[in-house]
Amino acid sequence: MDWTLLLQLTLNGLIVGALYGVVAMSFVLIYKASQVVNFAQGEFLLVGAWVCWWMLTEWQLPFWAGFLLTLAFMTLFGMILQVVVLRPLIGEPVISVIMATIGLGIFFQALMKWIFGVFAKPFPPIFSTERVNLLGLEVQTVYLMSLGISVLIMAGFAWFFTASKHGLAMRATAFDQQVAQSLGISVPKVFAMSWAISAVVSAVAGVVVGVVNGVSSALSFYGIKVFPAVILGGLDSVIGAVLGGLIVGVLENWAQYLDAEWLNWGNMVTIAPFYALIIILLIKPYGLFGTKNIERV
Amino acid sequence: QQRIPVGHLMDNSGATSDVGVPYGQGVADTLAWVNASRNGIGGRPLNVLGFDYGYQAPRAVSQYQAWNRDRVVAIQGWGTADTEALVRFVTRDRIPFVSGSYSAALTDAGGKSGRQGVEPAPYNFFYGPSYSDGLRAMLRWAAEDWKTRGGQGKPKYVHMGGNHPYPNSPKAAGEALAAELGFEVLPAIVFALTPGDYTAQCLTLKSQGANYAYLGNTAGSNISVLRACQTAGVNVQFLGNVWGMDENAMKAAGAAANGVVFPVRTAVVWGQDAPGMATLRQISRISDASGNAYRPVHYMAGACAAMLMVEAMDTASASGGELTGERIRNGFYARQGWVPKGFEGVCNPSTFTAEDHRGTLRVGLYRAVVTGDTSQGSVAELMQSGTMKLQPVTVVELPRTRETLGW
Amino acid sequence: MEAAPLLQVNNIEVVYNDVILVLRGLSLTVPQGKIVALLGANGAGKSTTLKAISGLLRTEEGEVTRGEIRFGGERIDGIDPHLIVRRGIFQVMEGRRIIADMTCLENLRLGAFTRSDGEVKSDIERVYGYFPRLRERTGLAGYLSGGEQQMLAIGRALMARPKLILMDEPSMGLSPLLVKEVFGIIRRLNEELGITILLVEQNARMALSVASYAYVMEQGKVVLDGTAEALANNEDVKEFYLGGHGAERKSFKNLKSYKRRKRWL
Amino acid sequence: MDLAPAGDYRSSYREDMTIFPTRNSRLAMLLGLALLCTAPLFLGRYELGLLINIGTLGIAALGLNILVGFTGQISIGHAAFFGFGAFASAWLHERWHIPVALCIPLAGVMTALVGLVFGAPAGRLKGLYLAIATLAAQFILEDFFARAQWFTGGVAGRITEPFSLGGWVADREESYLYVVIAYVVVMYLAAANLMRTRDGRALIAVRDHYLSAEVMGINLAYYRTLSFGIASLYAGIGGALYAHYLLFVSVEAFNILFSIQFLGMVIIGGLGSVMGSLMGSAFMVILPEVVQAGADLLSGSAIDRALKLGASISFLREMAVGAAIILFLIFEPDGLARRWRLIKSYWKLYPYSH
Amino acid sequence: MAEPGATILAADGVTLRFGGVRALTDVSFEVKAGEVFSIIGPNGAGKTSMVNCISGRYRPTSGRIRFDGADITRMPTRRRAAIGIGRTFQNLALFGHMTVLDNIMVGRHHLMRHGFLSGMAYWFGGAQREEIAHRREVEEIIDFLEIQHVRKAPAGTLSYGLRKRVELARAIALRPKLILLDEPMAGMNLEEKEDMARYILDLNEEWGMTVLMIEHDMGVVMDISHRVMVLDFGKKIAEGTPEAVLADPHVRRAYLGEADEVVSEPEEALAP
Ligand SMILES: Nc1ncnc2c1ncn2[C@@H]1O[C@H](COP(=O)(O)OP(=O)(O)OP(=O)(O)O)[C@@H](O)[C@H]1O
Ligand SMILES: Nc1ncnc2c1ncn2[C@@H]1O[C@H](COP(=O)(O)OP(=O)(O)OP(=O)(O)O)[C@@H](O)[C@H]1O
Ligand SMILES: [Mg+2]
Ligand SMILES: [Mg+2]
Repeated sequence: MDWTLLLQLTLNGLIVGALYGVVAMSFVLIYKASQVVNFAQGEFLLVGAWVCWWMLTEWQLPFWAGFLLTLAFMTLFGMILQVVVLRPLIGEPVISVIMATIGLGIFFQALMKWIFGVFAKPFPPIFSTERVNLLGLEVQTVYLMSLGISVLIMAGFAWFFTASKHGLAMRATAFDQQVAQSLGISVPKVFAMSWAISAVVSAVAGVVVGVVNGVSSALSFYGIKVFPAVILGGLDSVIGAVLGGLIVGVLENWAQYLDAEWLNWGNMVTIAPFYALIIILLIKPYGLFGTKNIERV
Repeated sequence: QQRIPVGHLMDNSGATSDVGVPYGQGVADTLAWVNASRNGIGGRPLNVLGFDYGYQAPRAVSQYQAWNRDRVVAIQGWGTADTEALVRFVTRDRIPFVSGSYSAALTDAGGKSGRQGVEPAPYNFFYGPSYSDGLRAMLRWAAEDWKTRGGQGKPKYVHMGGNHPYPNSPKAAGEALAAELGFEVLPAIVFALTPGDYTAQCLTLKSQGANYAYLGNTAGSNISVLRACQTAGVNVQFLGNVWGMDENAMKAAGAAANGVVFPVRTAVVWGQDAPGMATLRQISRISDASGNAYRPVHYMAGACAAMLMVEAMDTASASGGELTGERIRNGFYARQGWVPKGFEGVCNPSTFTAEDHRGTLRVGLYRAVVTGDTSQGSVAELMQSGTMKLQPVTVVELPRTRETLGW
Repeated sequence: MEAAPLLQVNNIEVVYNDVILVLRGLSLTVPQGKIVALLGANGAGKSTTLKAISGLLRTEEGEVTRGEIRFGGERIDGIDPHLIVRRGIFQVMEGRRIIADMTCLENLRLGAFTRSDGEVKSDIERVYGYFPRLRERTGLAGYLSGGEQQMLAIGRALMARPKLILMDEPSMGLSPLLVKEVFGIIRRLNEELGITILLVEQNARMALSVASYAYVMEQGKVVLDGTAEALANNEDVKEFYLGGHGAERKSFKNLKSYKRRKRWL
Repeated sequence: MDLAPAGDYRSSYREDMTIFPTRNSRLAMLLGLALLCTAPLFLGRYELGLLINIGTLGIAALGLNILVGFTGQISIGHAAFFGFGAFASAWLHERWHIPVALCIPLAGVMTALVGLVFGAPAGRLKGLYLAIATLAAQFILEDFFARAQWFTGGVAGRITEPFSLGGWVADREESYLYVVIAYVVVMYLAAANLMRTRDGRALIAVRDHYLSAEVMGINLAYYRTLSFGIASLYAGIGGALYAHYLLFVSVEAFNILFSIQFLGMVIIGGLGSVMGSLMGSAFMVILPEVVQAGADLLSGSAIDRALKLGASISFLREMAVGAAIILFLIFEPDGLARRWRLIKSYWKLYPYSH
Repeated sequence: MAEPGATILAADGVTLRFGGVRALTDVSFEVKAGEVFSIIGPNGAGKTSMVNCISGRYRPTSGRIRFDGADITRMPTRRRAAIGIGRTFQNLALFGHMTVLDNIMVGRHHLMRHGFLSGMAYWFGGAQREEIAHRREVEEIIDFLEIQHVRKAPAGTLSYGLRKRVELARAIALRPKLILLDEPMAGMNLEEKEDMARYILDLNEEWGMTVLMIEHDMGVVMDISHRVMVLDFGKKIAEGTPEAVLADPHVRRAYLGEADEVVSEPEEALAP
């Protein structure tokens, strides 16, 4: 047993997992508000990161300005997507809505490649101290910041859904749109808001990953990683999403450890979360924290 | 005059499009230049049928069948998986296939090596040393390097790459030679052909304590590994595949790419001078009227590969009669130490025989040198200013032995 | 009447999916501070009328194609439902549509969504005052029994402090005792808080007992209206809605195979 | 709305229950079939190849439609089952030397069995959880394909043999087309039949209201799993047909994008419509060709140079697929099958329509 | 089939708990073959829960349920259709996208034999013959409930009253010995209630089905049921003939409220 490797991998898993958690949360946000399973979540990261990259390199904006502009752009982007594509689908079966988000995913994935090419592109160096040493593991400062940001976002989400009026409104809308309207809630506004928030939060994750790894279409894979995370957590649980993200992050890294030390299969790191997903679902069909549908006849 | 149909398989959108785009551009420009500057082959212009197959072998096979219906006489190919899948078909249909895959398994033209899983490939050609030979050369250099650096004990070698025919191709050959040269061979590390976060792999690499690591993928995903390993503080000499590093990748990886050693197939790189560079600059203008574009190593290799096919077709057509695949293949055997006319000092000499399609066993190794920030400025500017350099390391001549044929 | 009525529906036509004409020139008036009942057979268009007023029609592909609806003198047809709620009309929908995966308390808080004053807490207490058993049910609202859900739905309406509550069949599926309780509460709400109520009911007997005025609908039109007392004594109403009374009450057991089906139309 | 003519002159239950309710629809169907069978006389190989693709994909899409459209269980892993069928057929032939003609149905059965294994959790999982479980199945199967050298030939893939039956070798589009047509006819009729019998109704009942379905004596787990089995059977046969047309199978083809395209076919064709599945697959096969043709038309023009169409044609094709799915959902949510019915009823009432 | 008058259904000390909620506490009763047996009680008393226990939707926490002599307490829901238990639901539970005809055909499910393989080979395996035979039966039910005109309409598009009727048709199609009706008349007007009452009586008298019904309309309950059981807070508080039960002071207090309208003159209730 190589303990230092295991420790380092675990730490790496937590850092990456926090990012998964953030993306998973923004996924859950949309799901909770509009019961839409967003298969284009990864593309939010992608679009956000590319837009930010564009502003920093082509417009030569300072980081904070480019970043804020990106967030503003993503707010609009999320709202427009919701209004143009998803609003007409309100009332259609789940599968239609899923397909629409898949369609969006395919479309933006291809569009980004078309515009920005297939090569991974680096962000200009942003922070002077790029790394710190943590338990023998070199960690990018952005990652640590992202960990901080993640925690902040998570706390915000938790408050939002349980205590705030708009959070309740979102849940009500998710449950029954007609009833929500009868309560004075503007359903279109709730939907647009959830998409905007989700897009912005995902874009933050996208920029963070972009700064560390460079921007490339690989970012959209976070959208797929979200699924094991949210299933582990339960589709409609914010806390579940965070934990699910962390678990998936750590799991991947442990799988890599297992692989490197004994198995030598090579790709456990990518496939392990999906095995975990299946196993969890077999044991708990609604994930670890998901609420069971109320089925009264 | 009827145009000569020629297939051109490209990856402009798939996992290897990072290097597929410049290589494909090189091929396309060269063939267009052949049409423009001397009206094709024997007065008949080429009708180049391009197809972007997104690095998916099944799509290549299906496209091949379409081309076969269109009676193409020769094909410019690309990936290992698809080339290996198509070998049987091109042999059956007698269509010369100039691949972008340098898998050694494709060099056994006569099928005499008797190796398992190696089929005769009498119609398959490529320009440059095979992946295995490239890796053999780097290992020989690494063994020397270990000594000159005064390394203690056995150096450790590890193969890294995706689980895919292309990175897998030289794996066994490399590990065998490494063991023979006194390396300790570590379990291979897998990372996907696409960019991503490979921190976990790098941490493994670090804890293994490898000294020399072969990067079997193309530039795009290699960059991810290089960057992740730089962050994780891995101290290892990376050996890149021939597609594993180039000027674009150096810019994208920045300092992380510094020090990577890899084979370069041409005698010079863009910006250096040689008699043939004038021709190459003409070719470059086909897709870049301004003439300012910087062309990475793969573009130049693409030009050389295309020219092999063109001159083989010239030969076939010069001897009169119909331009058949069989005659074009014979055109490849017509010359020894073959450098296409007008490309002297650029394309390295190749020799093909009916038994042995290893065009060359001479491997030129270069080192990527990055000395500053690469995020600002174009590749051309960075190369000009010397922030990025391709530094010749050594040239390794490998023996042309029967044992290494097809392996 | 002296003062302008709180709600006035003038000759409206409602069409579903651009083709199905459901209301054909319906008019009714609800004066301030009164309970008005709307009776009618299944499918007569009672719920549709309420949805037309509250704007919820649009969520079901329905549309008011003619006529107008005025609330406190202003036209409200064509306004988004959430804005109508803000003006003070709250619909308690058919079939107790509470948010099943929230607690009672959260449901109540949602009722106050349009409000931003600080009295939400005290209003919740008031609702608990009317419906003490809601306080005890701390689990998810989806597990409440039908009657409890109905109470919650009415309580939620109170939270919005509306001027007008539209109630759609509040007694459906409730036990006789609860029906009485619910109607008692309806009457108290009207008397104590002065809330105006437009009440749709199948249980004509109960509805007429709390309302001061009533309309009878058939096939999208008002066919009969009058004070509750007058209607209760109308022979046709007795036969079709009240099922006769006392000794004359038909037994379900001995139904004749021929029944008089002709109505006013 | 209904296919039946205005007056209902059917006089027996048997007549009331036919697949093609009018004489004309039956005639049209036969005529269409005859036209297809003579297609090699007037179509080029390229077009025949497209027809073959439409057929093979159409069979698999029908399977998915049974799963998604009829039973209401979303699968995002259909391509993996399609791939399994393709590999199974290749393997059966290579390893056991079973004639290809037999391999195809056998591969279908093998895939159905695998489908049952993966479908078993479906008895417990609902809705989105199930959808995501199938997503996992997609990745796990893909990984299996890449690893199972003995079965799939590993990452390098496997060369397959052409279809042959008693000396007749169908290694060209002209001949293979008939194999595909035969399978399409059989599989589509079987599906149409299934849907009007006990088990078909049970599948729909499970979708619409599983609690009351259970009270009707329907075994939920059995039918949920069965629909996976049937869907996989169709996928497997489609995959096997694909394998012996392309003559090469490799894991790369059966990726998630392909799975999504299957879903697209089902949606575009119309959820729960048997014929719609075929229309949907036709659309999905032809769309990229149209995009390509469009780009070819523009090639050399200013637009081409400005947008670099040539080099980015793959992205354009992908974008077209994504956009087509979205546009269909917005403007034709009930799919091509419904549009087709509307057109038909328009002509039936001509000149009195509208 | 049990003899008329013999016990067909017997609940013995049935208790049902959901976490802390006691939906049913030690409820025992018997239903005789050929009876119309009603369960009444306040909302949340556990009536639907009782029916759910009988139809297999819920499993009692303790106690036993016997049907036709066999213990069915732990029998899977789906097998209960075959032994002769059919039901309707308090909130409609039709297959909304199927036609009325198909909805009712689903009711024949357990009586049919052909599986998917022979179904796919419709013409050859006898599946067609079976379909036609069952279709005949179903048409009879359709005639009985007078829903011919909507035979081919998707169930989801029907009006409330018709849907309730289709649900009844579907339950009848099972050919149950015992049919459980959960508030069959909720939300209906008088006229529809009268129709529904007639169907229930016909089912009971002419088709010989035992009926267990939950209903809040006391008029209906009084008129058509042979015996009535009253639940309150999950406990049985009375059982007997309708008249006897209604006279029970406990019932009057818990369920009807002090004044009983069904018996007394309605005028007093109408007084403003
Ligand atoms: N969303 C809709 N789309 C189409 N038609 C509808 C819709 N909602 C109601 N209808 C039709 O409008 C008519 C009136 O319906 P409405 O619900 O208003 O009746 P109601 O008087 O409330 O009946 P009930 O007593 O059954 O509640 C019915 O014939 C119904 O079929
Ligand atoms: N699945 C469940 N989970 C938790 N509690 C439940 C569940 N089903 C029923 N209950 C509780 O059991 C009690 C009895 O409910 P039930 O539905 O049987 O009442 P009911 O007598 O049918 O009332 P109603 O006349 O309103 O339909 C209620 O308090 C209800 O909240
Ligand atoms: Mg109504
Ligand atoms: Mg109940």
